[in-house]
Amino acid sequence: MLTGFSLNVEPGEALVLLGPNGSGKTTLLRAMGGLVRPVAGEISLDPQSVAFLGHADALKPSETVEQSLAFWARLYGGDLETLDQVMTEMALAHLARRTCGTLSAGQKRRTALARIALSNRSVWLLDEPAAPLDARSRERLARLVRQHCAAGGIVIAATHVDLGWAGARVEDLRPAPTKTAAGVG
Amino acid sequence: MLTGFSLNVEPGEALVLLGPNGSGKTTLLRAMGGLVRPVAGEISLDPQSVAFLGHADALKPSETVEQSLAFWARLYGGDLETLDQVMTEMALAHLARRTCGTLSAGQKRRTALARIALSNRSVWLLDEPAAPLDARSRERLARLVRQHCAAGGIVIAATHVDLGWAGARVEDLRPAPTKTAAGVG
Amino acid sequence: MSALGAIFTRELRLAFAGGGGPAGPAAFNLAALALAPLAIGPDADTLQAAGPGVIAFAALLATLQPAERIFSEDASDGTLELYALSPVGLALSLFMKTLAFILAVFWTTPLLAFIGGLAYGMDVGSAFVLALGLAFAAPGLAFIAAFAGALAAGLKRAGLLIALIAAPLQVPLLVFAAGAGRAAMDGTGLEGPNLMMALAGSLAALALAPFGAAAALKARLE
Amino acid sequence: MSALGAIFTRELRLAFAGGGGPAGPAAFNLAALALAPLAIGPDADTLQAAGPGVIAFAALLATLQPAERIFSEDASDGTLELYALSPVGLALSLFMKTLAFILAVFWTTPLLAFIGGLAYGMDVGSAFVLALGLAFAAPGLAFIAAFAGALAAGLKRAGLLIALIAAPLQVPLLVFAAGAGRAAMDGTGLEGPNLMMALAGSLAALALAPFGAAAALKARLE
Amino acid sequence: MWSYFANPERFDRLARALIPWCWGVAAVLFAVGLPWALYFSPGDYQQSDTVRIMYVHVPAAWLAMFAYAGLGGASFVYFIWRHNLADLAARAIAPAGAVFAFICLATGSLWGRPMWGAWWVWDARLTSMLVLFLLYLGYMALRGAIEDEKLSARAGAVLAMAGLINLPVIKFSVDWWNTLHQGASVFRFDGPTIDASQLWPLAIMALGFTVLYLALVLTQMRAMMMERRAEALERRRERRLELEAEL
Ligand code: HEM
Ligand SMILES: Nc1ncnc2c1ncn2[C@@H]1O[C@H](COP(=O)(O)OP(=O)(O)OP(=O)(O)O)[C@@H](O)[C@H]1O
Ligand SMILES: Nc1ncnc2c1ncn2[C@@H]1O[C@H](COP(=O)(O)OP(=O)(O)OP(=O)(O)O)[C@@H](O)[C@H]1O
Ligand SMILES: [Mg+2]
Ligand SMILES: [Mg+2]
Repeated sequence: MLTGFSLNVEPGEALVLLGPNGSGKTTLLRAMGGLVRPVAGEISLDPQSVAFLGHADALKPSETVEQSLAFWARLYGGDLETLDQVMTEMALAHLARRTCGTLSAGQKRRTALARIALSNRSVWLLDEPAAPLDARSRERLARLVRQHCAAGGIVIAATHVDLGWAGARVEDLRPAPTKTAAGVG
Repeated sequence: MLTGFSLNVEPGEALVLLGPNGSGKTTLLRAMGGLVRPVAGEISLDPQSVAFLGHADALKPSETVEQSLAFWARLYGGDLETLDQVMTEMALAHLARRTCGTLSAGQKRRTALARIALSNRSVWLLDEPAAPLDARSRERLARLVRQHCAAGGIVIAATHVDLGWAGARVEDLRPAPTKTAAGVG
Repeated sequence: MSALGAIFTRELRLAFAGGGGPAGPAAFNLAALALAPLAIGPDADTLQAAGPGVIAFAALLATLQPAERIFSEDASDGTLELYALSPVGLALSLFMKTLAFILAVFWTTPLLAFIGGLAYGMDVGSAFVLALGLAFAAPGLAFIAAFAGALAAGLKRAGLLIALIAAPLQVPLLVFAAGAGRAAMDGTGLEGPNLMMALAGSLAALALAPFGAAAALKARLE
Repeated sequence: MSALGAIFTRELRLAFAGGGGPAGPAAFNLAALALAPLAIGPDADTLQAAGPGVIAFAALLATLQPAERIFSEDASDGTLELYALSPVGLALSLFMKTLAFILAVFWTTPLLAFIGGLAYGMDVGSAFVLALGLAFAAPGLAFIAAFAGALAAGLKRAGLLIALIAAPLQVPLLVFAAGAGRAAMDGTGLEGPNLMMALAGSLAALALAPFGAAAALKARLE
Repeated sequence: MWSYFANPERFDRLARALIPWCWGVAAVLFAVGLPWALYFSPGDYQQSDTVRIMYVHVPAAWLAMFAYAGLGGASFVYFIWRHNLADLAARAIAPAGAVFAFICLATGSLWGRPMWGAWWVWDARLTSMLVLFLLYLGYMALRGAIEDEKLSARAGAVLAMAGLINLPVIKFSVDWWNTLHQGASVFRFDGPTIDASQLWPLAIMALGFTVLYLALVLTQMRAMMMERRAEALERRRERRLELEAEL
């Protein structure tokens, strides 16, 4: 799929992966998280430092927003003290007691992003984080990413929409006929 | 959910629905297609003139792109003669014999849009048609919409991303405390 | 080809390509027939007496297994909306779909019943009557299962809901199909009425279930 | 609360809230118990002889029913990825999840076996032995079903695949549980060994199945 | 008439007035009926004191069937006219009916032990009651599985009506099943011709069960209405918070 590719990301950096449909962004992100084995090449990134957001939101219809966030924060060793603050930042405070099954597409995505923010992981891998978000929510996401990078974290996002992340590095994936080697450190 | 809303669309018009997450765009589109009953208010639109594209692509993993398009075109009374042409327009010609399960997110969306183009219906209701599309595919979609409107059709799309539809009317949904009445004709 | 024909052939193709045609339910049916004697024990008389019942029961269970998938996929991937907006309409589309599905998947049921009957110690004639009874009952059983599948489409634990909803409704067909086999085996001469009742029940299910299924799925769309 | 405890309580909550706890499988078990005699016929001797087997078989079928859902939802909604990347890891997460699920869902099995035993004409003592046998066997049956569920997660016709994969592995447990009940009923004095074997098989399944399940799901992720 | 009572306000007032009466009348009827049935009425010459189970068993059986008719009827009304109250009634009736079916099964099986020497016999009547119990369970499981309230109401209505069609069918088919097998040890109940000394307490108990059923259903309906109102308030709070967040 993806060939002739080498990537090196420094702490504090945000990286936006662009590329036409079918260029292998999803595949690359999953490989970086250790969720698929790369066909060729190698990836030097500890899966235990990764917070991953795929196309799906991983929300259970019967759980409330607050229950879901609290559970994952606890499992990933995140700081439960900041739960309320993160919910407010992602405009979820008024939905805290709603079950996830009744949320709209954008509300679900915001909840999934709040989970990432609460994960206490340094590398965020986000596949199309903003597709269903409205303008204000995208700003909220950008603020989150800015804070994370300022604290020395790494954010890698695949997207087709403008994320509006000032200062982010942009990498355009285009098929080229050589070997893959993606290293993140 | 959605209140104080009245809508009138003329043949040949393209309408873009904007609005923050949770403002009821999905609900409104489904109501216009007769797929949900509006809580209050009325909708004057014949479901038999509607082609609908929801969040999901309605593709079967085991079917090839061509089989799927041919089937729906036949069921909806579309013109099978134009099948190849539409596939070329949506850059699907090289994927015609791929099974839908192996497509990337954007490739799936393009297939679903080709189905709409082949449906022979005058009103297109599109929920987030472009979220996973790259820039070139968005242009292709815009061209498709332009042609449809030029032929007297109606297109109504809910979106958070810029569709780049020159000349489209834009309608912003915001909650207001009165009754719903949406009429499309 | 008409629109109905197109739906029929497409769903036939999907049932074979995506789901493997009759392989799954047939294998399940076979597994149930093979396990039951292990549970019931090796006593030949008990096995023979229980035979027609166990075989009809296994056939019923086999109809429940795929019921979950018939509509839940269409409900979650948006196909249902497309059928509902098509000129054919939801009820007829689903009728054709279910028909294609049942044809593709359940044509092995009478065959397995015949073989199973012999394996459980029935004579050839009674095994044949039992197979005939199941040939009559199977479409009805499958349609009722499909109705339950429509009600449960896309829900959690749909499989269990389906069993719970369909089982009470399938009781008469089960009773008559097994009854025909047992009547033939015991020589009570009542296999005729039993077969007739199985056929009648099946036809009634065939006539009513699609409307129920369409109503259930329409409710889901709204 | 530790991470493992958090997974356990969460999955317990999800099993009760989203799936209704034991209601579904219990109802399915009950339906199977009620339908089997309708198929087998009302002859009291046949019913009594077949009783322990039919009851154990119904319990086995009830464990197969929810197996499909245990992991397929987690596979499709992305939860599996999150568990895999968590500090606890996939295998342990799934072990806790399965344990919680089985506790929430299958505690009614021995109860139903006892009531079913009485309904099929067993005396109180034998019915109790049968219930004990199923109390021993049920966790093992459920773990094997969960393993099959992991292998089939997200596939088409997963329910059928599960039946085919799990059924052969469940046979020994089925035979011993039913055997204990039958031994008590027939007074052969062999209920002790049968119960011991059921317990041993269950423990073995409990020790092995989680690793198999994790391996299967890990393969799916990659 | 339907639309008259379909008004939630009016129904609420009516229910609030009726509920204490129902509970009160049921209590009085049981206070009279239970001692009469369980103590003062004569034992049967064949069945001695076990006959007293009848005073619970038979009303429970009647009400289980009556309640299913109510469930099907309410579902039909909801399905055609979409009156929310009809759905509320259906949801309230189901657990009550299931409980009565369960009482009938439990008492019947307790009775069967001394009378037939078996807890259970696969006889037509018993089996059809078991199937009815399963129908209730299926209905409740379906309602419980669907989160969306409207959806749950419609799917439930379809199922309840389907079960209604099947009710007589079950009866018939099971009769068939019985008469087909002469060899079977089919239980024949040539019960005692009911005498006035038994008929009176039975009638009082049946009436008591009926009023109890009404009380259960009305109370449950009111509870669900209040729950709904609480949810609406929660929604409004949410909206307010959201608007505040927007500002
Ligand atoms: C679990 C076991 C039993 C079940 C499920 C059951 C079920 C029923 C049902 C459904 C009815 C109402 C029939 C109708 O009104 O059409 C009924 C009535 C009755 N049952 Fe049972 N029954 C059971 C056991 C027994 C036993 C053991 C006895 C006594 C030996 C008994 C005696 C009666 C009597 C006297 C009636 C009233 C008949 C009448 O309407 O005249 N039942 N039972
Ligand atoms: N199982 C498969 N068999 C064959 N080709 C596959 C399979 N899975 C993915 N592909 C192909 O691999 C390529 C890369 O897919 P991927 O999903 O990574 O793209 P993407 O960059 O995420 O695209 P998009 O922007 O549309 O989401 C696509 O051309 C896709 O069709
Ligand atoms: N079953 C439900 N119960 C309660 N509220 C619901 C339910 N379904 C949707 N909603 C709410 O209705 C509102 C409108 O939802 P809708 O999906 O139409 O929004 P949308 O405009 O499409 O949003 P997005 O841009 O995020 O897709 C949201 O606030 C949502 O949370
Ligand atoms: Mg992608
Ligand atoms: Mg939406």
